[in-house]
Amino acid sequence: MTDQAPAPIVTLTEAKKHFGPVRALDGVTLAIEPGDCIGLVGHNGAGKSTLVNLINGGISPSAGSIKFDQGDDALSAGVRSVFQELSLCPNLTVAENLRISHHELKGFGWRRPARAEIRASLDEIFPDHGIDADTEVDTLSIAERQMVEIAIAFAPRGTEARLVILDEPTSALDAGIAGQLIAHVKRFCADGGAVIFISHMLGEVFDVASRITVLKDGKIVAESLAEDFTREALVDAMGHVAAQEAETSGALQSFGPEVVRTPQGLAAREGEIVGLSGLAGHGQAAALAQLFLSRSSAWRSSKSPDVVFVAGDRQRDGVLPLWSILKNISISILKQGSRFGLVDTNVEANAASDWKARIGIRTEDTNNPVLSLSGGNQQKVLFARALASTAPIVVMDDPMRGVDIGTKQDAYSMLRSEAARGRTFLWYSTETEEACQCDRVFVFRNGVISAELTGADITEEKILEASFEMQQAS
Amino acid sequence: MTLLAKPWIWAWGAAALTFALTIGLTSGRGAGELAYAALSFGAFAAIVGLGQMLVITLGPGNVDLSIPATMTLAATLALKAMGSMPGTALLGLAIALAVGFGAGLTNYLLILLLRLPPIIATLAASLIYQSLAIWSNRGLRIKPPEALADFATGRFFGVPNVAWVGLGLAVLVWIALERSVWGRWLLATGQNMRAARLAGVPVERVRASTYLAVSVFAGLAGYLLASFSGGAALNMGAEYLLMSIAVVVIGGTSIAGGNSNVPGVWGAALFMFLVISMLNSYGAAAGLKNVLTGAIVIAIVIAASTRKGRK
Amino acid sequence: AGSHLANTADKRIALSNNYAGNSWRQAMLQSWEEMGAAAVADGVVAAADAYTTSESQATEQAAQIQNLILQGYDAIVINAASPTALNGAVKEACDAGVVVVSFDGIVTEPCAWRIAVDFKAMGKSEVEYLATRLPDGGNLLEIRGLAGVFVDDEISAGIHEGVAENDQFEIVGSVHGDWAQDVAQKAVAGILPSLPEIVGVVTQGGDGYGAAQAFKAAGRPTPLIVLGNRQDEMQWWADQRDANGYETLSLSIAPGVSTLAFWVAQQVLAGDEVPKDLTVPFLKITQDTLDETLASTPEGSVANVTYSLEDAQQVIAGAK
Amino acid sequence: MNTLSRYRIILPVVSLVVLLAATFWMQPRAMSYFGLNLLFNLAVPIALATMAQMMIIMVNDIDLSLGAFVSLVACITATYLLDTPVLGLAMLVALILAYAAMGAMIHALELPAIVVTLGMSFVWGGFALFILPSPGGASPDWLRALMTVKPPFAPMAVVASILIAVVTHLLIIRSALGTVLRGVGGNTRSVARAGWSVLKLKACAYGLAGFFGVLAGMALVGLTTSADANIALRYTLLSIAGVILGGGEFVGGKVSPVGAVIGALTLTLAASFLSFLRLSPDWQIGAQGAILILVLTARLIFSRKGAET
Ligand SMILES: Nc1ncnc2c1ncn2[C@@H]1O[C@H](COP(=O)(O)OP(=O)(O)OP(=O)(O)O)[C@@H](O)[C@H]1O
Ligand SMILES: Nc1ncnc2c1ncn2[C@@H]1O[C@H](COP(=O)(O)OP(=O)(O)OP(=O)(O)O)[C@@H](O)[C@H]1O
Ligand SMILES: [Mg+2]
Ligand SMILES: [Mg+2]
Repeated sequence: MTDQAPAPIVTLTEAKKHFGPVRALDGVTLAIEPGDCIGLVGHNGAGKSTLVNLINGGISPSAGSIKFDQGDDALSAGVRSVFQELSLCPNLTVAENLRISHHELKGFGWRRPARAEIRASLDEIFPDHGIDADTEVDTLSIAERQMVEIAIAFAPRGTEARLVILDEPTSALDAGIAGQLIAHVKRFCADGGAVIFISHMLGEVFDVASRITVLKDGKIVAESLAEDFTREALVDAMGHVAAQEAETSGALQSFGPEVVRTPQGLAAREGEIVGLSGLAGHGQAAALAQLFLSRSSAWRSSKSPDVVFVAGDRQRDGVLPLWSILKNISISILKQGSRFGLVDTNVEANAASDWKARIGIRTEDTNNPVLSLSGGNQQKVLFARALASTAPIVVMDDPMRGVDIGTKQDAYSMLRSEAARGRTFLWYSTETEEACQCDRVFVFRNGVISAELTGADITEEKILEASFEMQQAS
Repeated sequence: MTLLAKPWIWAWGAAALTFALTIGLTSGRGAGELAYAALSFGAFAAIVGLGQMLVITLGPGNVDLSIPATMTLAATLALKAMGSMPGTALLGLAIALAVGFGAGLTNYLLILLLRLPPIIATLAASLIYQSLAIWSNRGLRIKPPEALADFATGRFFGVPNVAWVGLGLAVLVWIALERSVWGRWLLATGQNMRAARLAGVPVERVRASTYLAVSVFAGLAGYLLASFSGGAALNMGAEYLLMSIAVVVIGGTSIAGGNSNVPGVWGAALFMFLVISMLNSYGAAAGLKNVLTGAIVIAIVIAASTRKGRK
Repeated sequence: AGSHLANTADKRIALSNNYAGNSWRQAMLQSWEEMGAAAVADGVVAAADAYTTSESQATEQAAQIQNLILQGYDAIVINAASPTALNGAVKEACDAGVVVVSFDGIVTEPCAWRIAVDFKAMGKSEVEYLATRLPDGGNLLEIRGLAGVFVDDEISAGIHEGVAENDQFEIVGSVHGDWAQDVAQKAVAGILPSLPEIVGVVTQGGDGYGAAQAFKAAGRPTPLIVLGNRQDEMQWWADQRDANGYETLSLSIAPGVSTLAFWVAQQVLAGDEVPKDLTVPFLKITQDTLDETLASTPEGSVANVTYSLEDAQQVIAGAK
Repeated sequence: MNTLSRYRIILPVVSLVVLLAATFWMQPRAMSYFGLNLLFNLAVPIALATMAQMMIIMVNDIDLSLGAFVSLVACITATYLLDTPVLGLAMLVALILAYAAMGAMIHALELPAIVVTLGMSFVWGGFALFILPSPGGASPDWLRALMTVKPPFAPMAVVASILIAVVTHLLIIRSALGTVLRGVGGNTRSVARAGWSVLKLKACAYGLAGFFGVLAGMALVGLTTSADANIALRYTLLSIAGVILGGGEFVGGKVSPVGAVIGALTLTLAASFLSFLRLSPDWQIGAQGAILILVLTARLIFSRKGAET
């Protein structure tokens, strides 16, 4: 940074946002200057997404002020956002989605420049992306959609981006693509752009950020240059006990009989944690969905189901948005204690309060609507829903998406203890680190299993090796 | 202000207001008669409305447009089978319910197997039911057995028997929705069918039972209406197409699914009868009557929804 | 006439109908089918097919008429959903050389023949009948048909004309019963509580029984209700007559007028000179003819008359 | 590549072609300039109404008042537009604005469109009864001339259908504004976040629907030469069926104008096809339902194929 600091692009002064009694943001003062790359971290519900929404004008502050150096609103100040939940129009093509954000594109023959612009942006950030500008978004995988959204945020769109806010942009990306994004962010900031980078993956944050800001319960509790933080210090500041390295499970454990075997080759034994890995969008989710659908019925339901599902794509596969937290948790265990087909509300309430405590859902009352929870806490609700049932097999479709590091550690140990009690887990994760915690890993490539790894073979290198086409094969 | 936040209060308020306005015309005379008529005729709308509500709760795009045809077919076949003979009332009821069951099953199978949008599937099927009704009886009007007609037009504790049936059904539906496992499943399916399926809800069973329920209710309504008005007619259900949807939405059920409202259906059913009676009593011409009905319906929806938003 | 019958042996006649959802229309279709089958068997015409759409929609009927033109019928007999909205299609038929005969619901297109019922006179004669029965006059309730339909407007206009001429009567309430028993019953039940004493009910036929039910449910004395021609109405009338000497009148159009239209079309095809505007009397049932009509009406159906070639020739001669 | 969306347009085309072939086979006379016009001319107002419905479905709403609205327009066209053209035109413009206002209100107050339009269907119907208590009126001469014009090579009905399809395709699929409007159906929130006024966009979509509704009513009068208050009530359901038949979906902004026009033609043709079959009158109504099911069942085959690739 030079001595003559340039004017901040956006300045927040004592910004507050309250949702009823919830103090989502409780007085945040922050200035972002050209060239800044701020890593924003914090536990689930710390207020990160709320901060993003305040800056880009999605919600207005309860108190305090937000000022831009150019114009009155985020758009005219060149502030762009990539939101935590995907926000493209799925019925439009990639190029048409750019048009939505690019108001100047109109008139006869607007398509050609639109195509060129999005293609250039994609090429720059994600070389070899393989995305055609004329495909409809709903035919793309989640990872590809995320890439398109990021590309649109960085595209010139007539005005040039000055500040890009990325709210958990890598949660659906695999390591390789996430690396490309990080490289681009670094380039962008070096050229004088500013970025706010929100992630629960501290490695990434350290990698990309020049400055790190820690939010806790709506307040900034630590703010400093990235190199001044250690991983432990950061985790401490976020308010969680430093995570001890989860030791990889030895091959000593003995598992029960085989309980899952699919025609595709996926197998699992009682008490085993089986990981599904590989690049995003190579058929893992489909394999899990198929497994779940084949072992459960759309016609019958039983008190003790065979499998339960933990969704990663909350909006699409998990949350029942009109309901309270309590009803969202109890939907899978309604038959427990029910008599004459009527719900036993006691069983229900007990399960909800039990799991709220065990898994640490941040809410005062489980009768609050589920949508009042932050993204990560909604994910915990889905965990609670699955684990509250007695099903011996738990199928998890990237369930740690957007879950903070402290909660993750809790979840890992909970998985371990549930597995020790004889439950079987099938766990698809976009993070290789997580796959390494499993007892057995199946790596997917192009919709088929390309490798089965066990014990000491489960390493990042081996997984990556199996994920990519062999270069030398010819 | 919690009462004002209840979505059904608006339908009941509107019903009370129209009642008062009508009776105001005669300075109180005829209040009993009007209430009795409203309960009688409101019952038919309420019965089909309860069924339609269950379907609408299943989520966007779910609606049963075959209600009128199912009513007609059930009534036609039931009255033909009874042939005005004494002691056949239960046989007729069984036939009407069976016809409803069959129609519901057909609708559901069209939706499931041919993956037709429900709005189109039920519309197309209803044309077939209508043809069946024409073919089976060619519009001949057969009188219900005497005892059945007496029951349908009779009263118990001053309340029409058909209204008792409608009230009983409403209580049943309320329990099913608010207290039963099936109701939770239905509400979950209505919010997000895919998420519900992945949470272990037997969504197809829920959908099937819902489409069966609405048709069975329609069959029952047809049977009662034919007994009430002295025989089945080929066009007897026609007005219950829009009516069944109107009472559901005026009653405060969310059209987006996953949220339903039993008391509102009854309130709206009474209101829909009373508003026409009021406009008739004030001598409104057909055009004015329609314009006012439409305007009042929209006003209620606006009142109910802005209240909810402000909460 | 014999040669006329033979002249049309290779001609094909179609019936275009727009609604099949009540017993009157069903009886109309039935009369047509029975008579048509006989005429084809006797070699009078080559075909007499019936076509129907639903919901009284003029647009669908217009499309249907266009299809009938394509199918090459020599004559199309129409009960029209609208007196004017089919004119485009009727004109196309005439231009294609097709004979068009309209009845009951007639069309105004000049190239078509019309077998009309004087609906206005029918409405007026209801009031005139009431004037003979209730010389002191009093309050009347009017039950109309389906709003926006020609027949409804005509009958209602006739009734109001009658009331204007007989100022001892006043219409204190008016509801739309859509020509359906249950709709009429509902509408009457809704308006009755706010009405003073009613001495007479003027109807458009088919809704008298529903009105009677509503009066009974409200616990009011049964007024003088002018009835239509449905069997259940007449049965109710007969029952009341036997119980308490109830006396009234039934005015309607016989559904068999479709057969009259058939013969008119046949006569036109045979080359007879037929005036464009014909009138058919409405069906009137009085206290004296009640038993006789009831005996000849199937249960649940409507009172009917089937017309023959001679009847048609008589009507044509009368109009010349 | 994108096979599914390709199939979306193939299906309506195939249904129409099959039905047309069957019709020609049963009634060779239809295979002529004159015959095609008779088969399809009443499909023109239905196609226009289908376009109107499509504008609403495109933004995730549904319009239950369309039939009543088209009837009202027909009544105005056959009376005011004939007698006092300036007043008539002003009324029609006011109706389009009323439609746009209805869209704005639905969005601003977050009302369910299905309920508001259900209510509006009574309102439009009531106005229509005011204007024409009993059937009547007449078509303005220029309108009649326009609807009965005999262009060379192809009959008016065919030319008009192609014109409607091309214009709406350019408007909805190709144009920059149409893209944003479809975006509202796909993801309202992201369109709002990109700085658009969803209120204005919805008003625009509804205004377009009103515009096409007006065209439908006028075209109808040009063909029938007169109007009544109930003349087009069927158009509500026909237009919904047309949009779906044409490959559109109720939610998500997925619509196809070309498909929808073909859907409207298919529906009209299906009715004609049935009358050529000479069924007993008892079954004529039911057969309409059966053929609707049959045509839509073809969707199943195509969507299966689409899912496989
Ligand atoms: N619309 C709302 N209504 C009520 N409470 C809300 C709303 N939006 C957010 N909150 C609350 O505000 C707090 C901050 O939420 P926010 O989404 O900003 O968290 P976050 O830091 O992004 O968490 P995560 O990492 O889980 O995404 C949470 O307690 C959340 O429950
Ligand atoms: N409930 C379900 N019902 C039917 N099909 C489902 C269901 N859940 C998932 N699927 C199938 O799974 C697919 C989604 O997973 P996809 O094929 O994109 O897996 P993936 O390649 O592992 O994706 P990603 O890694 O991006 O999550 C859907 O296209 C669908 O075919
Ligand atoms: Mg967040
Ligand atoms: Mg998060």
